[in-house]
Amino acid sequence: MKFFEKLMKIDRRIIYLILALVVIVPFLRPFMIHPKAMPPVENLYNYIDSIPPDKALVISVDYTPDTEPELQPMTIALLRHAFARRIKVGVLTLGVLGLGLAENALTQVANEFNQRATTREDSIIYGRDYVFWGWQTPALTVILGMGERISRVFSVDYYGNKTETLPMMQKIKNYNNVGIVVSVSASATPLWYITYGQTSFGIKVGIASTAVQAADMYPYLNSGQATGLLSGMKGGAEYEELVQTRLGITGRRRATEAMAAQTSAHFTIIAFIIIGNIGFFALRRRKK
Amino acid sequence: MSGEPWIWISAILTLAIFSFLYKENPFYRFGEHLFVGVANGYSITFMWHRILVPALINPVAHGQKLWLILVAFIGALYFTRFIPKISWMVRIPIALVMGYSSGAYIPRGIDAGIIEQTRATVVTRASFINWQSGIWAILILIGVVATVSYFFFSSERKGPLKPLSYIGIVFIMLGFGASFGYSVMARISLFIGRIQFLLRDWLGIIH
Amino acid sequence: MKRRIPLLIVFVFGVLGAIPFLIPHRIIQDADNEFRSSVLRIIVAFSLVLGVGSIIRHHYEKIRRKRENWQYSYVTLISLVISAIIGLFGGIEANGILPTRFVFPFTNYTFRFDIQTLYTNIMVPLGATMFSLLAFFMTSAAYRAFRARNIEATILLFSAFVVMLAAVPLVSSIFPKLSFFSEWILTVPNTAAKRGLGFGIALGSMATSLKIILGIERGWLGGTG
Amino acid sequence: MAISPPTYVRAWDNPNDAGGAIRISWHLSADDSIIDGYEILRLAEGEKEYQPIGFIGKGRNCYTDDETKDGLRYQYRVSAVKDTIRSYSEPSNFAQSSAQWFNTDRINVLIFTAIFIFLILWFITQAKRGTRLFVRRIAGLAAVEEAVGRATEMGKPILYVPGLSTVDDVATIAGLNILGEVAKKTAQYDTKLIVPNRDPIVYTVAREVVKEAYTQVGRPDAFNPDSVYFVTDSQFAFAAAVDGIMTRENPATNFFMGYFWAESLIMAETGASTGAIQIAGTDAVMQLPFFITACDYTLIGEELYAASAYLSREPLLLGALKGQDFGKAIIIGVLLLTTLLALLLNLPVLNLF
Repeated sequence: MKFFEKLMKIDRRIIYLILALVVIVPFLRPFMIHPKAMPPVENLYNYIDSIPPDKALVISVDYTPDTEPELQPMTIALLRHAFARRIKVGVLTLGVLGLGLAENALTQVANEFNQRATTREDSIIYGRDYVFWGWQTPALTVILGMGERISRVFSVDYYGNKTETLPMMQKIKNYNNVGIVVSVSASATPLWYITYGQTSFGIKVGIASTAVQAADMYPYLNSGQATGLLSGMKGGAEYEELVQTRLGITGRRRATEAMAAQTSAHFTIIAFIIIGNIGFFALRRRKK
Repeated sequence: MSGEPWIWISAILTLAIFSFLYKENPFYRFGEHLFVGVANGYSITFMWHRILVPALINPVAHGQKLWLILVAFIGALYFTRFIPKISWMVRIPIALVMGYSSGAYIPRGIDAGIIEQTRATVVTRASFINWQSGIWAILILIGVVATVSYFFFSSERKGPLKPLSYIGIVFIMLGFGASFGYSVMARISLFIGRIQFLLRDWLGIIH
Repeated sequence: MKRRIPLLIVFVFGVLGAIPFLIPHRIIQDADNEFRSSVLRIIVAFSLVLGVGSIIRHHYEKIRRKRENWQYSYVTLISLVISAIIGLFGGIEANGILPTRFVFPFTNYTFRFDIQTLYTNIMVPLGATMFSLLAFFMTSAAYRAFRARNIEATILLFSAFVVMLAAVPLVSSIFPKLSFFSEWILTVPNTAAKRGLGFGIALGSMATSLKIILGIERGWLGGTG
Repeated sequence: MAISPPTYVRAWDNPNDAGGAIRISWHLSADDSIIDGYEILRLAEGEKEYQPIGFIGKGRNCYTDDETKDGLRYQYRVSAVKDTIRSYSEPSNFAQSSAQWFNTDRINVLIFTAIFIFLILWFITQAKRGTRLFVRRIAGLAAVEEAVGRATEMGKPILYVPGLSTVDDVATIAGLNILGEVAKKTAQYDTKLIVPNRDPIVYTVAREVVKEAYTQVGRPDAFNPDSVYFVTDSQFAFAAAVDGIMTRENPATNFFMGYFWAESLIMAETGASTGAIQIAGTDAVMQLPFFITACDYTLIGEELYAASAYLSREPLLLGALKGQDFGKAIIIGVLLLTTLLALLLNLPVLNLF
């Protein structure tokens, strides 16, 4: 009797302590849980995988430092995928706060590849394999303008080079030379790409969003306007898994690591619900 | 470990809030009172530099939109609250805001909240691209009808309304449970964000 | 007069608010934009003074009467005044007349204390941490409330349970069907319930707005009836 | 290499707008699949040369020029573009833009609005004539009296949060109405009432509402002006302050009535930990799951609006409630009827909306 009553009335501070521990420990001692990719994630992966050599992947870094834990791993995984498959990459941001995040991701992933590279052919070279166009405003002009001529929207890149002079930009002129635009976003920017870029130019749009935003994005996935959706930490972890298992690309997997914390937290909550109900049913039976 | 004083301040304030989970304490109380003070200071700054200066003071100082002085006068009527005899005049600016927002809501609310939603709920032959999506569309229609009937206030729940409103509450509870479960992941992510700040930016334990 | 004038204003501006939705003509649209972008914002900005006056008086009273925890009221009052001075005179872009940085002599370390720095390093961590308390509160709320007491509570518990389980990669790879079921709950019953609630809310809001414009709903005047 | 031009370019005034826009359409170039897209060129009356005004992707056959001057005549050409090659269409007809005084696209909104306004006004008039209107019992409301009584017995205060939104939000209005009823009870029982606010205008109104309630039950002296106050307009600073109040003042009952965002559970769960009875009501659909789990009673969505009518028993408010019920019945009827028509007869019912 006493035992079951205790099960029903665990002090909230014990609950908080356990939750804090199960979230913190995986960061100190990372362990990997290998997630299975859901269809929306796999669709995006497959579509990017099939981008022909004469087209580019465009990543729009549309988040700010406060959603970095959730979204930066996605940008990194997308870059690893593209570099591994030798797909040209163009990166831009619609918000000025995204600049630093985008540059961090590009430098990190380019370094990862270049440390392994032995020849110039193997290396990832700025201007040949990827370009960081930087930031321009207003967003609408950027999204529509890239349909006509990307080098006119971004006449100089983030580092001040004339965009037209970069080797990659000789082939990548407008949306016709872009396989897909993936908007990594904590806001509604993917929908801007759909409403303006897709309606006017038929560009394919992929969405990588926070878990909270994802609920608003599902209708566009179901209607086929969005090609694939990565949602939250879980979506990022699934993409990282695909990149590692299918391409053999290794490297720090921050979403997967955080997923370990997520997983243990979810299990903890579920366990507490079960414990509460065990106590509840046991007591009810006694009373009868 | 970080050498930047602001990181230390942020970290200490973060811990002050977390300490509330154990119990209310002076540390939390300090953080809470500081938060309220700085938030008000920030709001004052924002209202002045981002609203009053660009929308009122600049145009008027340049001799444009002089009618804005009248608007400022209406806004200033809020202060009549401190003068008992004419304190009723505080209702004038409130009435203006209330009236405009209410009026603006009516047609937009009908459009977005009723007409658009009705269109989305009606099942047509186009809903049956495959049998599954057709059945789901019909189920959504049933769910909507049942949920709406849960909120009939002017009659007792008898006759067909009784089972219908019961189905309604079943749908509502399924939906609420799902929303709850779905937000868990996002909220844990927020906590992970704070932990990463403490362990990485402040203590430098993880990279 | 104390009631009639406000009620007349509510009616007139109510009609003015509704019109631009139906009349696309530029004269109307431009006037409406001006009203939204300057008139409403200016009026709302003035109201903040009332609020700040209230919080200052609340804490002043607390200190004056030495009510419990009165010492903390100093924290609020002092931080309010300091941050307002820094913000008003230091400027949002730290370009005001008040200097907002301090260079330590003999080092090249600069300490900034402009309003954006205060925002990023005081308000953001405090706000983000308050927000993240939800992770804990969701756990304790779920533990306490998700018990199969009756059928409604059981349904709530069941669907929350399914969606939470499906969010765990380990589980969804062992039981792929569970993920589809979770997605089904989110897209079918969840959509139906939200939409059904939405109809009632839209109608209720419309009715209340109408009652306000017509002067039937007078609660906002302060006082009832 | 030559590419064939788009053909049959037409231009006309963009309907239902404030003027300043012309729509242009064309038939696709025969080489649509290989081109970059279409460039749209414009010749304004009195000018000599066509100016490029826009560009749109291949496979698309219309464009809106939204930078025209009303009353001026324009002519358009469209060219198919591939790299530097351009292939121009014949010029279009002349067109000029103008502003419309009524948006015909929104006539359905006007009709729906008229029907609902009529319904509500009709029942309000009925109520004025003295027709008795029935309102069923709402579970959470019965608890209000009990909750106030409990606080009195325990000698503890009552906390009332009228939401975090502004005064023009319907949920806030309902929250303030219920506050009036609660305040009448606290005045009668001489129970301490605490009303923290996040919006300065809501604060002003809430203060008047409470003061009026105390006057109405004949206890104006018992009204403490410091019981209703503004805290901050920052969402989480407000939540932090309310959490502080709940743990320090230890209210016996917490009311959360109005519109809420993510702070809902931060407040409600802290309240639950202090052992207070909690009654919530909101039309914020996203927050309802949290109130339902953490509070003892929750008014769901429309129940919040109905509550103020129910508590005040004001016939005009009850009349409007009846009108709303009819509105809901009409919506259900329209949904079922149009679905039947669409499925059985395959009528294009979606054009109605």
